[in-house]
Amino acid sequence: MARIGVFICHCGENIARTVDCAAVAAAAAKMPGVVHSADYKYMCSDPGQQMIRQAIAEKKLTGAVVGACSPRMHEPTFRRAAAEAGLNPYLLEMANLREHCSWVHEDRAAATAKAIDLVRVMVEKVKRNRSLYPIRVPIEPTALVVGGGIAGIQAALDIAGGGKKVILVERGPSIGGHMARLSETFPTLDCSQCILTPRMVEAASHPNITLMTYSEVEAVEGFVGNFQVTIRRKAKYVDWSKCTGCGDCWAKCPARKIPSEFDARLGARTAIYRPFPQAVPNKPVIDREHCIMLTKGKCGACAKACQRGAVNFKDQDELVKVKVGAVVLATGFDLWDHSAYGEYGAGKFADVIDGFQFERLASASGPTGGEIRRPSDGQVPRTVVFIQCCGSRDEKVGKAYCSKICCMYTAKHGMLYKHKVHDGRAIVFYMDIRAAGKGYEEFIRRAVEADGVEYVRGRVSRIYRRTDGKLIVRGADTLAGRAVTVEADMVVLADAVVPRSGGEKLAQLFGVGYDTDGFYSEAHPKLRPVETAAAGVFLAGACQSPKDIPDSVAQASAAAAKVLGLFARPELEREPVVARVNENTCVHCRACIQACPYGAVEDHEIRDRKGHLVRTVARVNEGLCQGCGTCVAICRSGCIDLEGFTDEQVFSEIATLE
Amino acid sequence: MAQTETKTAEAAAAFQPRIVAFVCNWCTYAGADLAGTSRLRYPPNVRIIKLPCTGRIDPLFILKAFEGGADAVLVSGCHPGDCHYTSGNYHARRRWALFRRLLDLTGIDERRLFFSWVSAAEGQKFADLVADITEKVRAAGPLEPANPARRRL
Amino acid sequence: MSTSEAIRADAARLLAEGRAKLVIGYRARGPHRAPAFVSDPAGVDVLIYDNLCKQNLAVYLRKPEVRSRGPVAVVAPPAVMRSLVVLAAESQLTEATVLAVGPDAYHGVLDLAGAAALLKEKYADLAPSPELLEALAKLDAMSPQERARFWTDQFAKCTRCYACRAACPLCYCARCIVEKNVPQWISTAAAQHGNFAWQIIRAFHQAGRCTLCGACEAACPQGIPLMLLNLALSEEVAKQFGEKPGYDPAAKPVIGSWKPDDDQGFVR
Amino acid sequence: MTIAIYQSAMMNIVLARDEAPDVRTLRLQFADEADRVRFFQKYRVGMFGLYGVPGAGESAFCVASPPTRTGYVECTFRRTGRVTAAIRDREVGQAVTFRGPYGNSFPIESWKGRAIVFIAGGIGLPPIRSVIWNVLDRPGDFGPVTIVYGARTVADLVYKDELADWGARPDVKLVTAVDPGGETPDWKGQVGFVPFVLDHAAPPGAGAVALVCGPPIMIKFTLPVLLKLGFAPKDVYTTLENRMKCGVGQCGRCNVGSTYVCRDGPVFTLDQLRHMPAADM
Amino acid sequence: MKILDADKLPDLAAVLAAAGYRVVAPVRDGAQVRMAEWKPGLAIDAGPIPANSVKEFLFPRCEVIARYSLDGDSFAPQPAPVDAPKTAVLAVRPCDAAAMVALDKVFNWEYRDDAWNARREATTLVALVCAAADDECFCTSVGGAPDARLGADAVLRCADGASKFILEALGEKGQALLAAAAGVLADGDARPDPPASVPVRFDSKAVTDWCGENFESPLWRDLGLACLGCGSCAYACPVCHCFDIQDEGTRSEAVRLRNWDTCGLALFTQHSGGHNPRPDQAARWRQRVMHKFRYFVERFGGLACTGCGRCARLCPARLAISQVCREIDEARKAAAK
Repeated sequence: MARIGVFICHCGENIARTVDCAAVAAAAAKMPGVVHSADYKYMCSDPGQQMIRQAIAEKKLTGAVVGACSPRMHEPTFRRAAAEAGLNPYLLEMANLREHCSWVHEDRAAATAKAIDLVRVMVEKVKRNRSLYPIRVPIEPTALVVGGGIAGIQAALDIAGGGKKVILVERGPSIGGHMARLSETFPTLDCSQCILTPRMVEAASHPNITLMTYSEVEAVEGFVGNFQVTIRRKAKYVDWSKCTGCGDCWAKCPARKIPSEFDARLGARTAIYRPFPQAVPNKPVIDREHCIMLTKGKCGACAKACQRGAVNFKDQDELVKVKVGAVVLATGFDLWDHSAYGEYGAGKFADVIDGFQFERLASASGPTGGEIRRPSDGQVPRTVVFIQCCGSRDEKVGKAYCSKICCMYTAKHGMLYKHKVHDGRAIVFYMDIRAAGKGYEEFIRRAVEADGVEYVRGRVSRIYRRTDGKLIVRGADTLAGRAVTVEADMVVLADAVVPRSGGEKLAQLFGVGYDTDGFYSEAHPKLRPVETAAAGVFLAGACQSPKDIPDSVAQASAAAAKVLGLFARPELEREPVVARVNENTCVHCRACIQACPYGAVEDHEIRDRKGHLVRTVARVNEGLCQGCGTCVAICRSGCIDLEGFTDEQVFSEIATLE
Repeated sequence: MAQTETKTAEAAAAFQPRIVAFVCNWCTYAGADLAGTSRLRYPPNVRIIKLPCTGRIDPLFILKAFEGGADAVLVSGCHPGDCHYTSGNYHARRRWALFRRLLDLTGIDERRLFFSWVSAAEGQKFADLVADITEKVRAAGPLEPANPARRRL
Repeated sequence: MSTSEAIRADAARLLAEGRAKLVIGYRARGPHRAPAFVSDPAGVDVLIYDNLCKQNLAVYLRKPEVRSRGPVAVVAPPAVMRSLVVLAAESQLTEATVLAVGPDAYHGVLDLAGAAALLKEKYADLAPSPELLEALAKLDAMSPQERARFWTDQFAKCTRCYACRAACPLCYCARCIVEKNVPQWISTAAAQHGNFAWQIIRAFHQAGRCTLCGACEAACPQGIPLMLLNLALSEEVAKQFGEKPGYDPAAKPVIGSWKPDDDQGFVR
Repeated sequence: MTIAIYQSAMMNIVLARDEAPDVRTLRLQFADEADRVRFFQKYRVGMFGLYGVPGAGESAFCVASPPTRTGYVECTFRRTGRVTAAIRDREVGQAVTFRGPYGNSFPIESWKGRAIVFIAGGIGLPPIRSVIWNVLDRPGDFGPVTIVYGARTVADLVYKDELADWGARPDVKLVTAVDPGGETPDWKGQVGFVPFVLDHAAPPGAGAVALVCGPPIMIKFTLPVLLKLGFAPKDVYTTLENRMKCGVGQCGRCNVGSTYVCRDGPVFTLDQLRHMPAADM
Repeated sequence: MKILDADKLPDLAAVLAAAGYRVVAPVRDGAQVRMAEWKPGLAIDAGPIPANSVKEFLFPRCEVIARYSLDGDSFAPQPAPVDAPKTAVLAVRPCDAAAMVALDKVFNWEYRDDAWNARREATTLVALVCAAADDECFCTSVGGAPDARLGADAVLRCADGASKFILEALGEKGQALLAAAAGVLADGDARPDPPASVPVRFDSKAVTDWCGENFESPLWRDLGLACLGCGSCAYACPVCHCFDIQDEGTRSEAVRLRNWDTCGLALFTQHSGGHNPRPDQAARWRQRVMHKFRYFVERFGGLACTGCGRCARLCPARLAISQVCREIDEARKAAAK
């Protein structure tokens, strides 16, 4: 027996100005099943809520409709009030009389008529509501961190430090990411490797962290608390359990001219290689594209050299399934390929390099041993031009955004150059200097004032190579209001920061949104900058937007805190809006199973007492179901229903509008 | 003659279309909320029924609305790629692509059945949409007496 | 050997070898053709096949009375084979033994994969009749009001006998939506609203699945042109999604899958 | 002109009582005195009626109150579908539709002076409750009364107050039972299935009348016990509850063979049942 | 003798319509000839046996039997008047006319159905002597004949080599119709054409007897295999009369409807608890045959089949009750020997 209470809010004058609230309450009082109807100036106020609580208790209400503002505003408020009075909160519904009615209409009679309809629709619905209870899903207290750069490492270490297990997946053979390639870091100019490698080692040796390098996420099932992630462990062709990392193999490898990714193509590596000497794990993999044995079928020099017999050319990719409760995406960034800029040589000039290449030239572990020598002829460049905003803030190439880190690293580059080539000229072309960070502005000043880096405000319109090998840089000094031509020996472009390749695919696997530039979308730009729309998936580092190291580390720690917060409880409470299958009438056509965006509908075998298969039906995994109802509408025989939006409820809502 | 025309015009003006809207909770419902908070104006002819997602909307809902005498039905949800449930709206889009053909063939044509994507940020679009379809349905006139789905007992 | 003789020989062999406990085929009843159920090799003589054999026998493979008999073989023209392929795609059949017949030839005993291969090879272009295409074009040329009138008159004849449903191999729901009474979405009364809702939903539930075999219309005792609805939807399915059901036993449901670039010209 | 046979009386709910999970008893009063008079002119124990809520439909169940109480009609029903849910949703002060009484009745006049044994399981008690009260309301007319009533669990027992009344009466021997596992710690009755409990209670069968009502499985195992106790098949009565729509022998679905339950039943003797095709029940 | 030229049936219809009759007649609709309400301009095709029976004009597929106004939680009965317009059915087949007599018994079996009786009273059945029959016709096996007059109020008979009709009244209603139609009828003489010849296909008494002894028979199982479980046969049958009662409504009004229903559908007897006394198509076919050839005989002293053959003509699986009966008859004869 329905005993419904209706509560019409005036919202001060917000509703009452356009809607005759008393008339709505009077009309509601006559609706079938309604035993109590009242209107009040502010239902959300304490006295208003008290009215509701009191009516629930005194009239023994089995359901309530509050005609007020949008449920997005106050549904939690009123449901809490209902619960306090002993009514299951899901037995209270709201009719949106403000946003959907009084605020958008002027004609009082028409608005009142509409308000009565909206209330009646919800009365009909609420009569068919059932008490619902939050669904509790056990949480697998293991986190997956995707990406082994500084953000991923930091997140993994923080989670592991919080006592929870972490699986750290890295696409390349070593963790460390871009930070491992940097020579020094701004604004302190401390050695990047010196501060990073201890972290790398700690991550590798931490008992709570399982490192999976040379691996990629292949498939994702499940949902927050219970992800099932399939990880492809790419074939390394080296049995790391046997390998000691001695280096005999790569010393013997005849394929020696492969451009080193780590050295930004300025150096070479072998086909069996470790990316850099401090790599973690410090063990080699065979690059199957360049290995002579794997491509041509003969060689095997490394295998002969290996005394441990660790080389295995028959190695194959392996798919590993892991169960995790939360995910941190820390896939990082790449530099934009400036070959799209024809005016800067379209990538054809060897001495027009990008920031990473300069980092490797400046790095003591780099191909030049830390001496600044230009790629084309190994000469020390006497004049180096640095150009900022290469691609960034240029809508012509589809990048409207600021890459944020370039101002700082260009200043750093200028300094490093000046420190190494004291008599050289470092000229920076810039649009603006954005140095909003602790010690950042001071750093820029130091570059200019102490180290004599020359800053020219203006854009470079063209770079061309003169026959003597000089790079002629033509630009404008907009402050001086004149054209500038510089004869440079080397040009360093501050290419735009772009998300890592393959990021979209990964986002789709996890159900994470991304913007037009490919950066992952946070759940809310201000209030939920670490979360994503996919529950249980968090973001860290430059995959979300260009970030420098401190920001990446900060966000990584924030993501770790979110993960630890999630893992602090053994169970997750979920909205009980889930689908259910009527197994008596299900005929197992599997349309729902194939349609579910979450893989939440599964085959379920009904067996008799002796264990014989009677038939197979669809069954909804409540832990995975998010309550979209797609399966319900797909089911031809109406065998699935969605709690909170049942067929009966919707039917009655539509029917009462006749 | 002139008199008839006046009458028709009056009838058209007096005709208040009954429009039932099935909208998703995350985008269009919120878009309609935004229209409200922005104090935009639109005609009071639409009755919104909220569903979690356009994926939940069964063609039966639409038939039921027409059976009950609706002059038009609006179905609206998140833009492609924006679905709160990742793909409910893609499923819905296929369903409607076929269902509208069926209804059109049986006499409930495109002046009676509207589909739209309205995001939570598109309050203006929602207001414009409702105003526009109300006008269109008003111009098309009542679905009765030719409503093939109408209950007559 | 005539097709009928070949069918008899194969049916007898399947029954004798125990590969089938029941062969479903066609027999003559006066000038008419009726389904034949043969479980004894000695009884295969009733089986015939000619161009009067129209009933879609795939419908029987879902009947509990038939399934309980054990393995079944069915005389299957292309239309029947296509229905079986859809049934397989919807996990209603795991295997089937068919005595495959075509308008031009007898193709012998095939399993499901063989039937699918045969369909793709020889019967990939089964076109609707020109009369049907013309009738649909004529209907589409009418005004919405005329179309509404046309269908109101046609559906007014519907007695809700559900012969369309019973004759269709793809109407296999354990509980048809029209039989669901909480809530009763579709009125069971043979009146305008119930008939419209029933016919629309029946057609829609076939969208992306219907193979245009014509069983529903042939079964309709009231002569309602149901194929117009089926054809309109099938054309749309082919045009919009490039799908033609009944050829791929592993096909995903057309309604129940999607592509990012599905047409949305109709969405505002 | 309307179709008179389908015109229902309006009845007001004057009392509603929840008996067991999903089982409810309503006491109904005719809104129109003429309807009341017509009803009681015809009503005998065992007959049924069609109760309805406009918009939801009609459902057939027995009249659970005896003709000796002429102020009202009571019915007890389980919520199983759309109609029973709608009837259950009606409150005291609201109305339902009613037409009836229909069907045959228990020939209680022929039982005068004889011992009567009532055997019921679960929701099978309401159809014979009217007989029990009819018999008890006419003290001296009938022999000793034995009631054997079982349910799956204690919660599933209906008419709990009346069971207590009957148990306290000197002229009634009441045996209540619940299925094994269905008892509560303070359960005072027996634990066991109805046939077993009946066998144990062993009311003398010769010359006595038995009424059995309950789930088919219970009836199936009770009948042999009754025969063993000496009841004659012509003296063992039960009621059938086939699906019905019209109640007047026209809609064509309640028949068992050529017997129409709505018209020839719902009361049948074991003797009669033996001549009806079991496959149709 | 009242004579009407063979091509003047529309004139007859028109004059009756002018006299206030709703006229029902066989008209062409696509590939079918159907009994339908005649409207001026429609041709009348009395040749083929109509696909539908005349039953639906006396016992509509869907009929409001009660009506209530609703207001909140209360309701009040409203009039639900029976729609019983004065009707003339032209060229109704003798098998259909006989069926109405069988239905009279059902609808007046202890409880009288006012709607049926009112429409029956208001309807004048003008039977057409069948000049041709097809291979599904079997009226002669169930006590009828192509020229039987049972149930008819008037008879149309082809004459003079199908060039004319002789119209003869059989009772008061028929006479009234003839009087109303006087304007299009001529007095004269014509030689009636011979009625169609319909062979006797089985002995219905034998079927009735067999049914009494064969509730369990392998025959039912075989029938159950081929039967698809629809209601095509029952809804085409002029005698089948099973119905359902369903309520529908809006928030302001509710109607109680009587809808055709049939024992061929699985849900027909299914209890709300799930149990079904007729769990399979075999049991449903048994009910169909038993009802027509045994139970009806026991209750009303006649068959519930008039041999029109529509069930067989329209069955999607081409099942024919006449053939079932013939097999029963033959099996019985074989057993007797």
